Amino acid sequence: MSAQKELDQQDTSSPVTIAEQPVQVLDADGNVCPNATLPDLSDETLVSMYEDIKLARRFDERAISLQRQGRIATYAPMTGQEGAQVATSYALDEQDWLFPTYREHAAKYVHGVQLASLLKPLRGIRDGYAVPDGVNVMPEYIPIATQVPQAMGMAWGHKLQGKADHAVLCHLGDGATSEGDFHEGLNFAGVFDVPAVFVCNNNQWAISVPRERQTASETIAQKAQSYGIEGVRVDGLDPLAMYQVTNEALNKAKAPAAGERRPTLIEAVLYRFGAHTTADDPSAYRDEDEANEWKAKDPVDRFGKFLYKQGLLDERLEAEMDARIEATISDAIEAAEQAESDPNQLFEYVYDEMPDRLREQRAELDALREKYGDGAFDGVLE
Amino acid sequence: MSAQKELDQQDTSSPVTIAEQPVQVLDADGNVCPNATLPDLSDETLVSMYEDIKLARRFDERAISLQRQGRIATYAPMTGQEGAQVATSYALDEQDWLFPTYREHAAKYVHGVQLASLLKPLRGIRDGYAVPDGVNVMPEYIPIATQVPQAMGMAWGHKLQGKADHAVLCHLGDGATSEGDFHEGLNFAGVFDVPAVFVCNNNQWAISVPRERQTASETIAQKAQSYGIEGVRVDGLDPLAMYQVTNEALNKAKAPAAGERRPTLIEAVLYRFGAHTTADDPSAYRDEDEANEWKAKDPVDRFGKFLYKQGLLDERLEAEMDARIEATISDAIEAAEQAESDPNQLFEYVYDEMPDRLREQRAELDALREKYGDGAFDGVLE
Amino acid sequence: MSSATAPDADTPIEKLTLVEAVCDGLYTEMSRDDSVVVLGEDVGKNGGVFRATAGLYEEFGDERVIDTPLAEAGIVGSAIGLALSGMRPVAEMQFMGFIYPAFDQLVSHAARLRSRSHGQYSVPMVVRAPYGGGIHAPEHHSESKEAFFVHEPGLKVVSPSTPYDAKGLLIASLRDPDPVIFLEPKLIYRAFKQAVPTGEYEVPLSDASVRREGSDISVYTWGAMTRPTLIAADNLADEHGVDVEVVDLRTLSPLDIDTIVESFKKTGRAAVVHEAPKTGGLGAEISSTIQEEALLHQEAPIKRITGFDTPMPLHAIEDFYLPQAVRIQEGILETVQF
Amino acid sequence: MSSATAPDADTPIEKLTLVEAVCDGLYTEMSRDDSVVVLGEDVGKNGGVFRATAGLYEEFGDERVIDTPLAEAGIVGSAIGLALSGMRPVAEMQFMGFIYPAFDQLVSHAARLRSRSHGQYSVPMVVRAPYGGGIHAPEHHSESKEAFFVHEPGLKVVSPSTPYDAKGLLIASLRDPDPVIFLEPKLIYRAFKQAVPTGEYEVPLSDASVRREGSDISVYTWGAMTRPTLIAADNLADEHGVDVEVVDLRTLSPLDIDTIVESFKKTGRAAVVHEAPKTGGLGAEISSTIQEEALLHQEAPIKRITGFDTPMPLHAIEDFYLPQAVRIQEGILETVQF
Ligand SMILES: Cc1ncc(C[n+]2csc(CCOP(=O)(O)OP(=O)(O)O)c2C)c(N)n1
Ligand SMILES: Cc1ncc(C[n+]2csc(CCOP(=O)(O)OP(=O)(O)O)c2C)c(N)n1
Ligand SMILES: [Mg+2]
Ligand SMILES: [Mg+2]
Repeated sequence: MSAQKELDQQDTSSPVTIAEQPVQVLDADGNVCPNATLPDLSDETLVSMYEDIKLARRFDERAISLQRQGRIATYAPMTGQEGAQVATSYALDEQDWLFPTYREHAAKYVHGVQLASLLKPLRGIRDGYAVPDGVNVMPEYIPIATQVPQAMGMAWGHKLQGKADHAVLCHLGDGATSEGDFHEGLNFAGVFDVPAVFVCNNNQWAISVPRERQTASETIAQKAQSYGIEGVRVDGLDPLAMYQVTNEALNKAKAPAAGERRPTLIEAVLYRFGAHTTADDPSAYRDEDEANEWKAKDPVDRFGKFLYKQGLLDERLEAEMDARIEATISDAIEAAEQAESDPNQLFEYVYDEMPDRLREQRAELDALREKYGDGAFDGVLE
Repeated sequence: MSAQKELDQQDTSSPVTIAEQPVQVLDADGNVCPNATLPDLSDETLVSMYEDIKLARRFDERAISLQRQGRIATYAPMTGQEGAQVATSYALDEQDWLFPTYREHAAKYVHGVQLASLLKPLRGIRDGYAVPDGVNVMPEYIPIATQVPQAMGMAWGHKLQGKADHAVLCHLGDGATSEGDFHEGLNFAGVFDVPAVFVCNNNQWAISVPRERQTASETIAQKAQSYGIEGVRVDGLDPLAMYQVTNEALNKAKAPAAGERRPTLIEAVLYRFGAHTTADDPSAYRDEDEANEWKAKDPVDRFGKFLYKQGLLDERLEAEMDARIEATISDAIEAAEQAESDPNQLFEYVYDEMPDRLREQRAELDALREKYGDGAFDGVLE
Repeated sequence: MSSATAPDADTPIEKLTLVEAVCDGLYTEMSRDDSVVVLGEDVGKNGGVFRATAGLYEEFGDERVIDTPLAEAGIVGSAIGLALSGMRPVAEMQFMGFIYPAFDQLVSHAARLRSRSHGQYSVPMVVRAPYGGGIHAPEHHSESKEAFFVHEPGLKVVSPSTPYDAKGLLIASLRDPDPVIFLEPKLIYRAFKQAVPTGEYEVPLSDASVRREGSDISVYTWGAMTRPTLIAADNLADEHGVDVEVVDLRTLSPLDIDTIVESFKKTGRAAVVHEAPKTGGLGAEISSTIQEEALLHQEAPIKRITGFDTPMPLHAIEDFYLPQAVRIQEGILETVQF
Repeated sequence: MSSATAPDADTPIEKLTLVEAVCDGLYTEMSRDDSVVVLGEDVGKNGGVFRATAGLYEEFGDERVIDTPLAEAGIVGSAIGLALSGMRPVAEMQFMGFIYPAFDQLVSHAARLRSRSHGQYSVPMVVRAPYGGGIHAPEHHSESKEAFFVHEPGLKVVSPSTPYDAKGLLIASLRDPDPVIFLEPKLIYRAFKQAVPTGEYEVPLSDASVRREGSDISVYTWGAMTRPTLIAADNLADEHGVDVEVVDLRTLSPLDIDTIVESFKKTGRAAVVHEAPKTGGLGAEISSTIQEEALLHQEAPIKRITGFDTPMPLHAIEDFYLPQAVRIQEGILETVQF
């Protein structure tokens, strides 16, 4: 760059804005906020969104209880975050891709993953991750923030292939913003201007570490400035605000106006109402009063009140909904509990073609199972 | 954090400022800029700083020529960056620590490393990195940005030990800002508020990649906001501005005023006048016109003109200086060229105590050398 | 809970689990040496996700037991800096599967700063990580890739198999002038208790331990696999009259080659048991070393009884992945009957 | 320069150096398959710091030959995403010593996405890196840590030793449905030229190559060490009448165990030559495998002739670190005379 230009402050083709006040559509009582406009959603869609949010809440309760009974392994609850998860996935088109973490069960479900598939990995069965063709959902990302450069790369691939209308939506937590992969992925997104939307679910905690110990930055959205992309703060407990902001970001990603940059970092300001996972006890590190304050903004209540006020919901409809939800979840649990993993799956899909040595190892295991029976393999500690 | 507080935009104990116009003290002709104040430096210091900058320039020429003659290996020139290097090290106190990259030869020299020690590693001899006790300079960092979290950690250690007056100054390049380690280190620095100053020598190029392809951020200084620390842009070709900004940052790191944060990210806006290294040919990727524009702000000329105008320098003094510089460098080259590495150094300092297997390997090599002579080890390709 | 929060000076011995012994080791050394600080994700108020640092925050405060942002390169990189500044940092990686973001800091710097600086600087630091499978954990939570670190000169690698060793090896690691990767077999974090002295003691990083003497075959193992190996040895004695010597390596780098080879020279047969994938695992190093040093004593191929060359599976079938007593027995028998 | 910028359809064969053959391989495959893109630091306008991508930017433009920001996890992570989107990315790591920031993306994701997704997704991607010592490069520029990647199931690891193989193996890697770490021995980037077909051809990733037949001992090696090994073999034939078989492994993961063992069964003696440190290096895997499969043929300890267990030194003494012909000869003789 020329000396004068560089010294005079670099020019920016795309002025970046960071909304300081989080975008909000509904207040805590389900009234539309002054100055807010409702997103353009049909009554049907609004009601179905509510049903999915309720389903998510109920799924969480059931999963926690399954874990307590030892029927599934460690589970990461989403209570408090269901509104954001469901709303962001409602904003996706079918061809768009979703990169979830271990917490985005509802986001995956809404984008096409079967509930039973969500439960299978929790039973240690990996075929739950093998979603059908056309369901554009990646397996959950457990190593924190590693999905960010990959989501960026997939969006880049779409753009390079002239399919910029295939946007990628990538979830991450507040803790994830501290990882190098977050930084590298977002910096690439800015440089290559890819059709990707990064949703940081700032639930105020990374296990026991509070947001203000995670970074000295005032907000997470403002980190977007480092990458020359847009940052937006939104009330993550407000499903309509989440829908609206995500929808706008996705539209911009696919078809930016002149001077607009495609990528957006959305900071969803919300709260993890429950434990980090079923293995965690939040009372060791946080005050339940804090949680209660946030619970007053509960997305289920808030959205429900809105629908009642709009005349889109009544008690009969809600009871029907609850019954449907109950049945759907029970069916899923049953299906998941019937699933089994064959030990031979160990050797499958390591490579496209199984190497000789792996073939031998499979034969070795087969022979042992034959000789001693599968019972002999129970529990390494015996 | 409480729901309302979080939603209302997080409070910040330390308002962060990013200077948009780079700080400048001298104009391109060596006049003091309007509104600028000269740093509080004695005449002697100013002249000695100039001499060191000139020495750096000359060292660069000699090193490039040594490399051409095959007397040293690949060398990373600093021409254009000597002013910034010398000035930042002048701002250091003796107890302060320096974390250099492969390019900060002059910064190391000024902080106490012998010139001959700088040359030895270029001859493949590592004892050049073993600086005397009390010279607080780390060996150069080659893997980009890896020094950032380490510098942060050392500053943190000083603070935890109640020695916050031992500041750490960490150099990095513009390319380094893309690495995860940059992000993680600066984020830690902000969270733990450590006495560290990070100097990004934004020389506009990371080998062949121009600054504007490195990040879509407007400036590098503004990335400080992501970490809740101060960011400053400074004319890196202006040694007095560099001194002033670094000095202030170091003072703040050691003794912050109420509400101030200790760490600072300084963006030194400058230019790599020459090749990335002696192995690089910049004409493959950049226009020499660009370089020429920056060369008009040459730190040596500029600072020299200033000293002449201030009556601190004349031709006789400058000639004496040049002679001293020539002698100093020639002595250093001679010393470095006399140095040798014993092959047994391979096995030394891998661990505090040499493991048995290493002892055996050393014996094995010794026996071979004894039997065949060191000549038998010349060049793997023979 | 462990003695960490309230050590009892009058009782010289107490029964601790392995994870309690780790905590006690940290407590003991932090009490003695102010320069020891613990840092990592959730190690403070929360006491660590496995409670390996439980009570330390309350005892030593937030300047010595430090919750960090979620960034492993930041944790290890800053720990290197802390060590350079004269402190003795103990960095916790929450699981070994999350150590990889810090890989560069470990192999390019922690391992090499001493030699790079011609002995001028060093990095006395311990990086702790729970490792290994068998607890029905999610993906990435069951890694055992100790071989990565053994292949990097300048690092030491340690893995205890008992509470007593856990404390003693940890204290020795904390006092070691070189960086130590301290791998804790989380499968046996709470599997059993053992008498552990309350005060300070070291188990040296130089010595493997013969856990069971035997004359027919030497079986080398470490960490969580020591138990099924000992069980297999007992079974084989009972059922087949095979007399197995079990050598717990304890320190994986540098290896105690003398003990390894001495045992082999006695038995002439060997197997190695580890959780990591077979190819490129530490089993290869051990059997390769043995045949170099004692081929003339070798009566059978040295058998590797290891994880398969696949990623660690989700937990439904992890018991088929890990070397079980049944696989260990079969492997030993095959070797003995060769 | 290489044929990359102007391949000549009429000349089916041209003399290329190894680095030119790499470039030609990229050119050939990019010409055939639009989905192949090259990304990395300085691979575009600058043509790569070793000129391995010279001319490609001019030929294929900045959407297929892409200069990225300086961030290896970003490069490999985004390449994984590109592969998932249906492209065939070739990511360049400027030197193997700078691959570690991307280690997590490689081992936790590239290697595992196929198995994680139960076969639904895969990562057909090539990560190229110049590796090895001997060129008087600065620190970190001479790594040869292929063993790290061989120990991670799901990755393939390839290292050519000739221009012909470089092109053929690279094309095979680009067409492979799994992620390949393609390690280029930069010591011999320009050491010699060889006849290389201008069109497309594959050298399969499954086969080691017997470079020299012999009856007294099998010596296994790969990459840059193939040359001094062949020289040592010739010297030994001349000076000692020892008949050495030299096996160039070419693909390091999965290993061509059949060829390795077959050769050994013929000779009964073996050595492995590699640059990496001895402990935990691939030599251990090879000798361990041989004694498992062919102990009854073994007449001497399998010798590892390798880098020492130290960091790669600065260049003044690197010739003492690397296995030289003299060390190779001595090691072979010792084994033959055992
Ligand atoms: C690289 C890595 N380090 C550590 C962990 C262990 N871990 C799992 S979840 C978690 C906290 C994540 O916090 P955040 O990003 O805020 O997401 P949240 O769980 O709150 O949704 C940690 C430290 C991990 N999974 N990956
Ligand atoms: C982790 C890593 N990746 C790649 C390299 C190769 N490399 C050496 S210098 C350089 C460019 C650095 O640019 P910048 O940070 O701007 O510093 P400058 O050289 O301009 O001073 C690169 C890519 C490296 N040394 N380390
Ligand atoms: Mg969180
Ligand atoms: Mg630069």
